[in-house]
Formats: sequence, structure tokens, C-alpha cells
Amino acid sequence: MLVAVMALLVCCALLTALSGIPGLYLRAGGGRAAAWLMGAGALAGLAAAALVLAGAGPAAQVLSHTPLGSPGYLRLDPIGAFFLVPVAVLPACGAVFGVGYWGEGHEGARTLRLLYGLTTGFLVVLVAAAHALTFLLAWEGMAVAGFVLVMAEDRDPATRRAGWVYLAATHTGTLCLFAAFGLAAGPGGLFGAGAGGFLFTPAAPGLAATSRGALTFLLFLVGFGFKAGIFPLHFWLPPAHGAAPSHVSSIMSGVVIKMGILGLVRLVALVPDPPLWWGALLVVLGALSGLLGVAFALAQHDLKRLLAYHSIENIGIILLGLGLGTLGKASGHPVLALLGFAGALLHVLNHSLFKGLLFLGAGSVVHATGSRDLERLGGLGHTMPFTAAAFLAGSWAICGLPPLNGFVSEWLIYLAAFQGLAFLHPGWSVLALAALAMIGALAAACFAKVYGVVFQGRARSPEAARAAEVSLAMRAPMGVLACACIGLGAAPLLVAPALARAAAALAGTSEPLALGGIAHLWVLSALALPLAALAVLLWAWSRRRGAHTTGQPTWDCGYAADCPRAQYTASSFADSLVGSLRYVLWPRERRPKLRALFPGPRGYRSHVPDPVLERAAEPGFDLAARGLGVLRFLQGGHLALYLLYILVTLVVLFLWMVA
Amino acid sequence: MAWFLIAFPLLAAVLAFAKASGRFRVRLLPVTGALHLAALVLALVLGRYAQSGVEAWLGLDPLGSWGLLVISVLFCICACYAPAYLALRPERDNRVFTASFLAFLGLASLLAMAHHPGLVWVAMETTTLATAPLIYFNHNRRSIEATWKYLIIGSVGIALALLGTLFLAYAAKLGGLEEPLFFTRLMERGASLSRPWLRAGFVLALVGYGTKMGLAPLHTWKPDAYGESPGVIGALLAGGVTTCAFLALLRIFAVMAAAGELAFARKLMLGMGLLSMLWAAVFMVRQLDIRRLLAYSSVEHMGILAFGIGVGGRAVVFALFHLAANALVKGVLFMSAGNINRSYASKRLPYVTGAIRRTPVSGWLFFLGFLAITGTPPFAPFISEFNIAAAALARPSLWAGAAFLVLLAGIFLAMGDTVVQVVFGTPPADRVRTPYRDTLATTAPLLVALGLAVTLGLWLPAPVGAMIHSAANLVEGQP
Amino acid sequence: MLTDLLIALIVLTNFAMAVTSRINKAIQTAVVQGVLLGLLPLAMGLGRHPHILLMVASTVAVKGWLIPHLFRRATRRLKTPREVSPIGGFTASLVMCAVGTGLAVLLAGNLPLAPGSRLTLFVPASLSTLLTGFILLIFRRKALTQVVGYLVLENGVYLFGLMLVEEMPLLVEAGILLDLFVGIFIMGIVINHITAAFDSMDTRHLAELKD
Amino acid sequence: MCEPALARIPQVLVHVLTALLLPPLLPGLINKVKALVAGRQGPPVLQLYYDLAKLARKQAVISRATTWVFLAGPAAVAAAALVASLLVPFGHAPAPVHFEGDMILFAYLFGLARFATVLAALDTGSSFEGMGAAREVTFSVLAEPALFLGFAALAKVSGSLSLSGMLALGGPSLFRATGPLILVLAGWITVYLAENARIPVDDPNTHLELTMIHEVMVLDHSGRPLALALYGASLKLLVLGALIVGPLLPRTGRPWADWAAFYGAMALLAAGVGVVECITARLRLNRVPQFLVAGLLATAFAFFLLQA
Repeated sequence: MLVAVMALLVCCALLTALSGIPGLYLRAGGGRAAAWLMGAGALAGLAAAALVLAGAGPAAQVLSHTPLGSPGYLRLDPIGAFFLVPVAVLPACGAVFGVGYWGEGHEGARTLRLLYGLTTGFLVVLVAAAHALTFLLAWEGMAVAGFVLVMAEDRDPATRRAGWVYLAATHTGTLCLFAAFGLAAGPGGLFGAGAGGFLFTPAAPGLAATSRGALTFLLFLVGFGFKAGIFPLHFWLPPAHGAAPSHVSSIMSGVVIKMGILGLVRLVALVPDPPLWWGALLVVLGALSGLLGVAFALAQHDLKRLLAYHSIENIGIILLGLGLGTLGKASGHPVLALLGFAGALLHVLNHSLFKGLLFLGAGSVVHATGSRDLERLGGLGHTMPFTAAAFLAGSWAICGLPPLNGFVSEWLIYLAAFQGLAFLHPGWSVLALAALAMIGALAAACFAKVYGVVFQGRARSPEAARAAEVSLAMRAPMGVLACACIGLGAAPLLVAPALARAAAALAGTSEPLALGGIAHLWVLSALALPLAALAVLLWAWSRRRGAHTTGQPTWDCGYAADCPRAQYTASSFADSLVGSLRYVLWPRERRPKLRALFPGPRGYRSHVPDPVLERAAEPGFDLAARGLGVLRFLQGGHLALYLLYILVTLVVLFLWMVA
Repeated sequence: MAWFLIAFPLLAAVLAFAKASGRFRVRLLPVTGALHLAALVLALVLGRYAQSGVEAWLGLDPLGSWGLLVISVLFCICACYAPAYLALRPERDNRVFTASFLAFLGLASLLAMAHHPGLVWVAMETTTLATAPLIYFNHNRRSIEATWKYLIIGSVGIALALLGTLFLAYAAKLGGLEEPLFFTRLMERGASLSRPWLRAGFVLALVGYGTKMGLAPLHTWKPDAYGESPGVIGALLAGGVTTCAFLALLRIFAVMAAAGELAFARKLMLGMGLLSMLWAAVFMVRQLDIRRLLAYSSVEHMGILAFGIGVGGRAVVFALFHLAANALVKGVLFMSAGNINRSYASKRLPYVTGAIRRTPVSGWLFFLGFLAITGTPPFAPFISEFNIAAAALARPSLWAGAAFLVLLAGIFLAMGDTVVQVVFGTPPADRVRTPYRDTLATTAPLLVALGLAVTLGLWLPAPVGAMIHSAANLVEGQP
Repeated sequence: MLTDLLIALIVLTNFAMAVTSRINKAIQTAVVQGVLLGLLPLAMGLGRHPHILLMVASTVAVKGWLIPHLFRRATRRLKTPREVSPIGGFTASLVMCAVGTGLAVLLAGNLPLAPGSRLTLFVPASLSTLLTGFILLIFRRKALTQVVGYLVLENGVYLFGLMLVEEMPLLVEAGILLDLFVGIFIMGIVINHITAAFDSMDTRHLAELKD
Repeated sequence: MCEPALARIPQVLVHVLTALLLPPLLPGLINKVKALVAGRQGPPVLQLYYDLAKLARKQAVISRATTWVFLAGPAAVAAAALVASLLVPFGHAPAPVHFEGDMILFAYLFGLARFATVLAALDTGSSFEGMGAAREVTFSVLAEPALFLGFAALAKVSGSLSLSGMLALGGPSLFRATGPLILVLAGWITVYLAENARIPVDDPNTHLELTMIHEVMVLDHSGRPLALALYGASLKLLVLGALIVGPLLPRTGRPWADWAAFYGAMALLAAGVGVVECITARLRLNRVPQFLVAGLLATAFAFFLLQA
């Protein structure tokens, strides 16, 4: 059985990684070949995950010896298997989408496909990596392949900038991981000295509380935080997700950033006694990321940037769950730990489904209209009904509204927070609750804006008016993902055993508590059905033929000028919220000055820069570069100066030796 | 065998210098490289290196074998690339070029196999002189300036190294040793050597060989020499000459270690290593000239080597491994940068952009080389940089490891900024395009080098691993 | 006694070098220094070894004749101003030279000689000469004067080498002669190229490559 | 948990019937009280029942700018409110459906209703409805945490994670936590007024579209969709009202008395709302967040009072 699991996993990795190869040699149909291979790989991966989650036990495989070190190691345990599910599903959906979205006509389509498959292959290896070198190999492979994906449209300077910021951030994070793994290895480190210290082995009790343990945790947090997009390390994410082709954004946001979470999850799983402050820090960071993520999302008018900020928000939600679970694990309350971890894990899966869906939907919109600017869209619900419906499902789910999947995971995290009231310092619970509630309301506001402005009302530009529904290849993956969102929301019990097993592995409880029993997931299913039935019934009743007349314009309170540009815009929709959050968001506005009695045409512009990237990182680096530029004279071309260096070095070293 | 490895390339050099036919000379390069490599591998496989007589002047000990293996492989790759390059430069006579090129291999073999400090020094000196004409290949004002600086700075360095060698000899004299002062004997009798002289000698050797190696702030000739010579020469200098100097330094380091001065020597290496990385980082920021960028990267990697030795223990193994990793990847970088230059007739931003469009293979190779050299898996430098960092964090101190990683991050940011601009984007429309196109001849050697770098990142033949381990023991003073 | 006298003279030539304003004078001083050095082994009483005699002869020949000959050829062809054009003036050079000598003495104090060795002045003198060579290299602008500086620097190394020459003749001789011969020879070639390319030996022209 | 105990059937039946039939009475009551206080006779108490009956027969006019979402919105609102009504206890007895964490579902069902209303409003493409929608979502950002902090305080007091448990505070805990409870209720009343679009947050009777919130969102609705929207709104009035009166109701142990107490309390609440509407003016729109922040702070303070 375990052999089969490993074989399936390797199959999955190879099929996906090599999916772009046939396309290099085929004149046409490379995309389709890639999609088939990715699909086959996804099935293999799902099968492997299913076997492990059904209780087949962790499957392990020793890889070849890495140079001068211990052997590489793959191990598919329930946690890895749980992460394998989105890793298998989403890229396959994206590959199918790519057939329609990024056809042979695009410059570099073949490279993109090749790297897309490669990224997926690395992702598959990553979820099963159980050794620092294997992990880092897959990690950087994924990151670098992802960089090339982001750079797909590198003729655009904005894309180049986005790609570079991404690469810089991911590599900085990786170097933090170097340090963290380095500290974790060896005697006194979290992973101990076995196998060179690079094998993921459970930490001995007490190690996490040492200062070295603390430093290790913080370095892991920063390293994984860069990838996951935890505020304030999120800054690479909006430009990169905005610039990448949409099916790439979809896996970037859906699974790649989740690998940061995977790293944190692995760490928490390996530490039997995490200190309380680990959990508390995670909760605080979660609340921060969640609130700021959604607040900045609200202020965006680029569809994909907006979705990217929502990824930061959802990472925040996941961290809240992870933090609460860690608090539970630290304080010895298995129920709390289980609920928090289960919520976090389920939200990882859910977010990958609905955010993948939303990015594909955004891709369809971009494909059909050529614009990502919300203010130039509108009315697409008429011309692209399928995309609109799918996008609505995604929006519904990401707002955490019942009966879709987003609700289930948020519900688990809420429950954990409520449970925490009894066990923990209630401040953490209250913080989590207030943050979750506010995030939920802000997300709903934001997606009301997005759906309303993009798909409803009427087209605000000629491009939007000319839009047509996208091809089947693009619709099908959206449909699949939307169905998954609905299915998981309506019947969370289906995944409950798997979830419980993964959460138990994370919590370190030997007996997987019956999550379905604790969390009453079945009631959610039971209520979802009447809710949906009732809604459909009432809808049918209200739209009964003959009960209405159509073809009239909207009643606009007497203003008959039928101008689509007079519709409420995304900016105006968000204006009051952005205005009340302006001390956080710090928008840059250019308001027109109206002086004369009959002013001419005036423009109004507003832009909310990313606080970290545009106000700290970039100016900071610019300043540093200019500061270092002053030192250029040291290499000023004069041989005398150079010889002087040698003399000075010699004299200094001699004096140091004598001293 | 030892004599063959040294004499064969030198004979080839003489032949190349004497023989009139340019075509013959060009063909001689890959043939010599391949034969040398084959002979070396044969010698290693036959196990002739295991202490071929303690009292011999020449021989393949683990350290020398490993260094020579790296040099020979790199030479082979460069020699396979050189004919294609020379074909692109029909206007330049290649007599001196080929002769110097071949002579370098012979002298490097001498250096790697020499068991005597004086002999090592002689080999280093002659290597410097043999490579000077290579830097001057372009015969213009810029290349003459570079050559002059290389020669003066290199000569001063080598003079200091000589003084250091003499100090070492004096230390031995005070310890009662007599000629011939083979390294093995110096190490065996390490405890009796005069400590003050030994220390002073090591400082001089560090400054002297460090100048040849390019440790900051002694590296100042590097950007000019690498920037103005052909790409293939940059590769040979950055991977070959530096390896020679590093080997020479390690020999003396080993004596220090055997004499019980390990802590002192380590501190110096650590400090110089970090300083080199810092200097490189500062000058890579907004570096518009890609060749100078690579030169500073070379300074950085010399710093990493020194740092690894300074950290000691496990890190020494990986510093030695890094020797190969750096040489291979630097080869890819310099030669692909050379190809890109050739296509754009410039090596500076903002003229060189969109390399993946104009020279797709070289552009991608350059980019991959950048990733590799900055420590991205699965390339070999990842293994060494990660392990050196991990070892440094554990010992000597957290701060050394932290400084190492912070500098690596800074260097990545600085280097990547330029590389991304060079590789991606659109080639400038208003610049003339030279007739250069990527061909198999100008890219295949690079692909091989990169392939080797990947292979080393994933797998190392066990005998080679054992060789590196025993070389590391040797460096740490346990023969 | 004689050795000490010679060494004192050598150190004096160092100072002289620091204040010499003419290229020709500088070369002459270097020649004097070279010849003094060449004769030193005889003063040390090593004249009984034939190989050392050979070395003395070759050193005097190279340093006393070959190198100045090469230099003079170069200067004659050039017709450039004859001043050495120092950076920072002669006083500065002299002061630095003095400081260098002081440093050398300090350093030498930390390096114990073999018990009973009479060569007490060798180490400070050799280091002082080395540092003087360095200073000349750094603070002179002409390519040729830089080579002179290099020559002085080499002299410093040679001076130290003489301490070992009895026991380890091969190391010293091979090293020093190779260094001098080949180094100066190649430098001469490059100086020729420089003058051809720039019509001058002023190294200020050679500062085009920079960051 | 939904024990299918036979004994609970009548209870559940009354609950469901109350939820289905009672809501339209509440706006009638409020309006009647308002009229009486103002010295007018006012519309009949059952006016909304008449309106609903009439609207159900009338033909709807649907803008050509809309999609299916326009019609689905009111249906979803009504459905969500109906399901939510199953979760909240009407007075003494546990709700028909109760389980650990049901308050989260409860709150999110109203979130769903809001989302559906807003989308239906935006579907028309009208600026006015966009304006109303923007206001609705803005205010909910403050209302939601207030609701949840109230839940947290009650959960802490009652030790229960279910609405039925946390609203059924026993005597002792009621006394122990009087102060916090009052603060929670004060906070929830602001939420109640905001969620139900009452003065001082919104004026249901205003005639200036520019200042409306809820009314302007259903501006384009007519016929059956409007009926559903109105019905859903009144249901919200009942269900959220039950949340507020719940902790205050006496537990007599006799079902009929308890039901009577519940109906009486709801009537009182409606009257109270009516009175408030008479004696206060509507807040300026940019002052509304301050009103809600006050509510949020009240619940937060309640919680920290419990800790002290």
C-alpha cells in the first residue's frame, strides 16, 4: 500500500513536472497535451493523498544521497497529503484554463507551459519533503519557476518590476530559511543531530523554549512569512499576482503561498510543546494580515491586485486558526488545538479552491475585455453569464458566507476562538473574534464591490461592452472549482475524517478525535439543504412567468440620462470605507480644484500604494543604493589607491598580529 | 604521470607558439584539455595520489588532486569554447593567446602538485605571468590598463607571498628543519616551528596569495581584468587562477593548522572572507557593467571560500566543494556574458537588455548562472553556501553566520537587480545588432558546465566525496 | 660589522629614493641599492659557497646593469619630462618612509631571531625596504617609477632572503631571480605598449576603468 | 442538537409558525406607536400583511440592466432569515435547531442576507442603489464585531457556545453579570437599529433617496421580489429582536406563559423602537459609524468587565 502511495506521488510529480515537454515539440496542441498530463498527474496525486488520508499511514522514500550530506527524504504523511489535494487539483485546473487563455499565439507560451508544469512538480515534491535539503530544493525550484511564470509578459516594465520584487522577496525568505534550518540542526537545535540534523524529526521536549528555539521559530516565521505573504512581508504579492497570467496567479495564490503555511504547519507539528507566545504571535500576525489585507483590497481598482490583497487576508485567517491551534497545543487543550488546526487546514484547501476560481474568473474577464481596471468594466453578467456565476460562487465562498466552503473553515476557527475563551487568556480569543468578524464584513463589502462593478450594471467601456463568454476550456475549470466550493460547503462531513487526521497529526494527539462529532459539521449540511431549497423556491416563486415585465430601464429617480458612466464606480463604492480607514491606507489622491462657476472637465485620481513596498522597501533600497554609491570612489581606477589598500591591509594585519 | 600532467600542456604551449597554422593552434586547445583531464582522471582512478612518496617534490595529494580536477574540468570547458570564440575574432592573432592558455594549464598542474612552498610560489608567479597576455588579448587602451594593473598588483602580491614563504622557511629553520621543506614535513613537525615567524609568514601569504585570489581589499585588479578580457579568459581567471591561489594559501594554512595556530589563521580567513563579501556587495549595487558585476561576484565567492575555511570543521569540506561549484558556474556566467556582449557590442546597461530575446540560449544560461551562483538549488553552490551558513551559525558564532547570510541576501539583491534587467525585457531598438548568434559551439560547453553544476548539486561520486573529505582534513592540519 | 654598514647604506638609499625628484636619479639610487644588496652575501662571509658567488654575480649583473639599461632605454625613447611627479610631495614620502621604518623596527622586535644570530638588522631593514618600495609604488605617478618602486620592494624581499640563503639557497635564488627577471621583463613589455598606446607613461591615463 | 423528541414537536411548531407569521406585525406595531406618539391615527397594525398580499399579486417591473441576481437577492434574504429564525430561541425554550457554534451560523446568515441585498441592489446599475449598498456594507463592518463580542461575553457568562444556551441565562449568572449584560444589550441595540435600518441610523420613511440606506437598495424592486424583501426585513426585526429580549425573559416553566412573555417582550421592543424613532432625529450619515463604534465599545467593555 505504502509503496503504491509513493509510486503515485512520484508519478504525480513527474507527470506534472514534465507536462510542458511535449509542447516543446508539437506544432500545435501542446497546451492540450500539457493539460492531459497535468490532469493525469493530479489524479495520481489525489489518489496518493486519498490513500494516506484514509489511514494508509505515512509513506516514506529515501532519495539519492545529496553531496557530502545525508540522503534526501520524501515522506507523505497526513499533513502533506492534505496539502497535496489543492496542489494536485488547482494546477490541473489552471492548465486546462491555460489552453484557452494562453494559447500558442502568446510569445513564450511554450516556456510558460514548461515552467508551469515544473512549478507544480516542485510543489508536489515540497509537500512530501521531510529533509531540509529536499525541502529547500523543492522550495527554491518552485519559487524560481514561479518567477519565470510571473515574468511571462516581461516586455512590460511593470511586470519586470513585479517579477524582480517577487524574486528578491522569495530569495530573502529562503536565506532566512537557510539560517533557520541551520539553527535547527545539530545538538541543541530543534531537529537534533540525527542525519546531519536536516531530517524533519520531532523536537525533544523543552528545546522550543530555549532562546535558540525562539530564534529558530522567528527565522522560520520570517522565511515562511515571505512566501505566505504575512503582513508586512506581503509586499511582493500584489504586484506579482497582478502581473502574472491569470492561471499562474491562480496557482500562486492558491497553492504557492500556501507552502509558507505548510512550512509553519510542519514546524508546529514537529514541536511537541510550542511556547504560548508562538501561538499568540501567530494570532496577532493573523489579525494584522487579515485586517490590513482586506482593507487594502478594498482600496484597489485593479481586479487582480485586489484579489492578491485578499490572499493576504486569507493567509491572516489561516494564521488565526493556526495560532489558536498552537495556543491549544501549548496549553494542552486538544479540542482547541484540533479546532484551530482543522480550521486552518481546511481554510488552506478552501482558499485554494475559491481563490483559484476567482483568479480564473478574473482571467476570463481580462481575456474577454483586455482590462483589469474595475472602472472600465461592468455588465459582464449579461455577456458572460457562466463566468459571472462562477465568480459569484467564488466571491460568496471567500466572504465566508454559508452555505459555501469558506464558511465551514471560518466557522471552525470561530469555534476555536470561542473555545479559547474558556481556556486561554481571553484577549487572544477576543482579538481573533473581532478580527474575524471585521474581516468577514470587509470582505463582503469588497466582493460586493467587485461583483457589482464588474458583472452587474452596464458596461463602462467599449471593451467591456464587446466582451463575450470565454471558451469551454476556460469555463470547465471554473465550473469544477465552483462545484468544489459548493460541495465542500454543503457537505463538509465528506472531508471531516481526512481533516481530522491531518489536524490530529498537527496537534500531536495520537487518537484523531472525531471532528465531525465535535464540530457538528453535519448540522451545517443539514441546514444548507433547506436554505438552498428555500431560496430556490422563493426565487422561482418571485420570477414566475407573467409575474414581471422586463425591458424597462432602471428607475433612476427621475434622472433619465441613460449613461453607463454615471453608474456608481468601484472607487465611490469603497470611498466611505477607504475614507474612514485613511489613516491606515494612506491613499494618494489628486482632487480637482473647482474654482469657476462652470468648471470645465476635471479628473480625479486616487491610488493606494502598498505601505511596505512603495513607502518602505523601495525608497529604503533606493536610499541604500545611493548611500553605497558614495563608496564608489574606493574603486576609482587609480592604481596607487589599490596598492595603498594592499599596504594598509598588510600593516593592519601586522599590527593586529602584534597587538 | 605527474610530469606528464605538467609537461604535456607546456609542450603544447610551445608547439602552439612555434607552429604557424592558426587552425592547428585552435584545435590544440580542446585536445590538450581533454587529454589532460583524461590523464588526471586516470591517475586518480589508479589511486596514484595516495601519498606518492612523502619526500617527493611533486605528487597528487587529495588537496592538490581536487584543485587540479576542478581546474582541469574548467579548462576543458573553456578550451572547448575558445575555438568558437577565436573564430569570432579573426582579426586578432591567436598565437600568444593559445600559447598562454595552454601554458596556464601546465603551470596550474605544477602548482597543484607541488609539495614545496617554493615550488608552489614559482608556479603561482609563472601562472600570473602566463595569464597577463590573455588579459591583453583585445589590444586596446582599456585592456592595456587592465593588464598593467593586473601585473603590478599581482606582482606586488606575489612578492609579498614570496616574503611569506621565506618567513615560513625561517620559521622552519628556527624549528630545526632543513631543506627540502616539503609541506608534509612542515606539518609533521608543525609544533616545533617558530610561532611568531609562522604567523607573520601566514599574514604575508594571506595578503600575497589573497591578492591573486582576489580577496577584498586586495582584489582591485579583478573588475578591470575580468571586465576587459574575453569572456572565456574571465572564466579561466575566475575559476582557474583563483583556485591556484587558493590552493597555495591553503597549503600554508594547513601548516598553520598543524602548528597549532588554527584559531589565529581561522580568524584572519573569516575576517577577510566577510570583508570580501561586504566589498563585493557594495560594488554590485547598481552595477551597470555586467562583466564587472561578475568580477565582484568572483570577489564575493573568494570571500565565501575564505569564510568557509575560517569557520572550520564541516565548513571546510563545503568550502572545498564550493571551489568546484564556483568554478563551473563562473564559467557559465563569464562565457554567456561574453556571448551577450558579442551580440550587443556592449556590456553595460541600459544598452544590454532583453538578452533572452536576442541570444536566447546565452540569456537563459546567464540567468540560470546567476541563480546558481547565488545559491539556488539544485545547483552546486546551493549545497556549499547552505552548509557553510549552517556550520557558521553553529560555530564560531551566530553573528558570523548571520553576517554571512545578510551579505548573501544583499548580494543577491544587488546582483539580481542588474541581471534581471539584462536578461528580460526588450532589446533596445536603436542599437545595432552584431551578426553574432548563439550557436552550438558557443553554448554547448556552457550547457555542459551548467549540467555539471546541477549534477554536483544533486549527486557527487563517492570517491570524489572521500577525496574532498581527506583534503579538508589536510587543510585542518591532519595529514 | 661590514654587513651592518651595508645595511645602513641600504636603508639610507631608501630615504634617498623617497626624496629623489628625477627619474634618472631614482634609477641610479635603485642601482646603488641593488649593487649593495648584491655584495651583501660577501660581507656576510658566505663567499665560500660557489653557488652564492654565482648568485652575487648574477644579482649585481641584473640589478646593476641589465635593469638600469632597460630603464634608460625606455626613458630615452620617451622624451617626457624627467620628474618623478610624486603624489603629495617629497616631504610626505619621506615622512612615510620614516614611519615605515619605525613600523619595521616594531615588527621586527616581535620576530625572534635564531639564538646567536648576528643578523639583527636584517629583518627591520628588509621590512623597511619593502615598505619604502610600497610607498614609491603608491606615491609615484609614472609607470617607470612604479617599476622602480617594485624593484625596491623586491630588494626588501631579497634582503630577507639573504638570511636563509645559506641553508635554503634554491628557494631564495629561484624565487628572487625569477621574480625579478620575468617580472621586470614583462613589465617592460607592457610599458612599451603603454607608451605606444598613450604617448605617455603617466599612470593618470590609466584610470579609465573604474566604478 | 435536534433531539427528535416527541415532546418538542408542539414547541417547534409554535416557533416556526411564529417565525412565519409574526414578523409583518412588528413594523405595523412600530408605525402604530410612532403615529400614536405623534398624535396621529396611523396605518393599521396589519398594514404590512395587506401590502404583502397585494404585492404578491402584482406584476413586477424588472430593469433590463439586471440579471438573475436581481430576483435571487430577495429570495436569498428571506430564505436566510427563515433559516436563521430556526437557530434563535424565542424566549424560554431552546431553538428548534441548536448546536455548539450556531451563533456563528446565525450571524453569517444575516451576512448572507446583506450580501444578497447588496448584490441585488448593484444589479440595477443605479447610482442611488450603489450608494445605499455602499453604506450598508460600511456600517456592517462595525456591527459585526459588536455582535460577536456580545456573543463572546455571553458565552463567557453562560459557559455555552450555543445561542439557546447563552441566551437562557439562569438567575445567578444573570445577577453576577448584570453590568456586562446591560452593556451587551446596549451594544446589540445599536446593532439592531442599524441592521434593521431604523432611526437614528436610517429612516425607513424618508423620501430623499440620497440619504437612504435600506430603502434605496430595494428601490427598483416591485411585486413579488419586493414582497420578499419586505418580509425578509420584518423577519430580521423579529429574529434579532429575539436575541435582545432573550436574556431578559423570565423562565416560568409553563410554556404558554413563556410564549406570552416572549410576545409581550417583542411588542415592547417594537414599541420601544417606535418611541425612539419619535424622540430622536436621524444621525448624519458620517456620524453613524460613531454611533456603531459606541455600540462596539460597549460590547468590548462588557467583555473586559467580565474579566475584571
